[in-house]
Amino acid sequence: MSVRITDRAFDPAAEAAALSHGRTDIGAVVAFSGICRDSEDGEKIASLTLEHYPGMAEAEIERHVQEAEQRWPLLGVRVVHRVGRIEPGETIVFVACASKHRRAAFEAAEFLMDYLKTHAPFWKKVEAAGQTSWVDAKEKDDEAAARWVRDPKRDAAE
Amino acid sequence: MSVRITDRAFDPAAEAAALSHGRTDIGAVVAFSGICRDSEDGEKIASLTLEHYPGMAEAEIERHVQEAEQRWPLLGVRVVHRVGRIEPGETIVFVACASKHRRAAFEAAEFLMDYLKTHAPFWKKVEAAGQTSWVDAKEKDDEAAARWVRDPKRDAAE
Amino acid sequence: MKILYFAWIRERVGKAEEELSLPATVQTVGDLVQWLKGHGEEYAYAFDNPKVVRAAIDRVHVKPEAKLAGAREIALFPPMTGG
Amino acid sequence: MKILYFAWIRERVGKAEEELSLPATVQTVGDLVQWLKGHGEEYAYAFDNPKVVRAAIDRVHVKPEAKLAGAREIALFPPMTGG
Repeated sequence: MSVRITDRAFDPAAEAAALSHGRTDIGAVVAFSGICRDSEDGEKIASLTLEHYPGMAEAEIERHVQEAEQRWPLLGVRVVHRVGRIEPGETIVFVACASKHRRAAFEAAEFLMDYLKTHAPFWKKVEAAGQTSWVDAKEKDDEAAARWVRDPKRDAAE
Repeated sequence: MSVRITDRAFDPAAEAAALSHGRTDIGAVVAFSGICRDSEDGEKIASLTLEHYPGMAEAEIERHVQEAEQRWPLLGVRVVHRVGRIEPGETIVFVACASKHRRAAFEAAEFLMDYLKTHAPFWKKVEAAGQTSWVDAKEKDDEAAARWVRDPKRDAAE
Repeated sequence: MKILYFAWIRERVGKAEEELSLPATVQTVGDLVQWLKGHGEEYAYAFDNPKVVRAAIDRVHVKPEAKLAGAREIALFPPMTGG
Repeated sequence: MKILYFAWIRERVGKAEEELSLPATVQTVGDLVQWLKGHGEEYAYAFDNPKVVRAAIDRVHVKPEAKLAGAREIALFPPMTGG
């Protein structure tokens, strides 16, 4: 498992390559890149700025990677999350999961992204039309994360 | 859309990078790599050899990419499929889908992989323990592809 | 009629393609497979279990009921195992 | 007690963290948010709508009912928008 938070631009292609490099036991890699777009609802975006809760952000991602490793037979997981100022075209978040077979890799990557969106302590501020504003949480992200809940009692505290 | 069949090893990281390079309208890229493993059911694999139906293979992949483009709001699709001799660690198939949002990119990539496995005219021969044998089709691949069927009448011929 | 074979069907038949003149009684893909089965020892071996034989007419997947009339190229192959 | 604020709650409160001595009546996260709301104008603004306030005790997500007893660090923040 590799979890990294960085304030520098990074290369998702190199991250994906690092996950399976020199390995011959991996049959499937699913790599997700979340990229800063240049517009939202028709409005031009100049930049995003990501704030995070240092210490808790890493711990929360690692906890979810461990849960993914318990739920699916994974052979490798790599997560990179940007903080600070991000320009359109730059990657905000990268999640890659490796497994013997494709279904586990797809499901684990989607699970991690859904949980990152709703549980990892990061907050996005958007700079558009000369103004900055905090991005509202999306209800559909909560619904996406709720798909993965297995034990309502255990997850009630989250 | 870019669909390519090749008998040469290729770099999935470079393929993924090419999909979103210079673009600021893409918010999500899901890239799948299917990799030749060095063992199957505990038996050492020396190599795979992929046979295909030239002409039909490209057409069949393109047809499914077009179907994916109709079903999801995609901003780019890239498919590369190896043929010929493949050694453990080499990528057999690469599928990447770009969209504004992550769910469309995840679903389209998984749809394309499920259909490639069951509908694209490729056949795998495996060389293990000095013997070569054709890989049997897996029932679970048929089930995976069946998840995506929307119109049983239209798909009855497939 | 041009017939193509792939994978272990190609290996059992012993050739990748051939031109065949089909009798008028062979109207569908299913008829063709049954007819080929009686065409010689290697064909009997290749088409031993018609249920596992898949077919394409002019590079489009078809069912055993599909008519051959008008076809330029018929391909017979086992279930696909790409990806 | 060490309290951290993030995103627009931090901006409205006007600081990222502070040490506060809490009265004995403040037992849960929900109590804390209500108490902070009456702590001054900037706090009233930040905690105007307690329903949208999320909390972590010692870097673990908790519900408003969670007890503060034994906590080293309490963080208050809006719904997360990472990824």
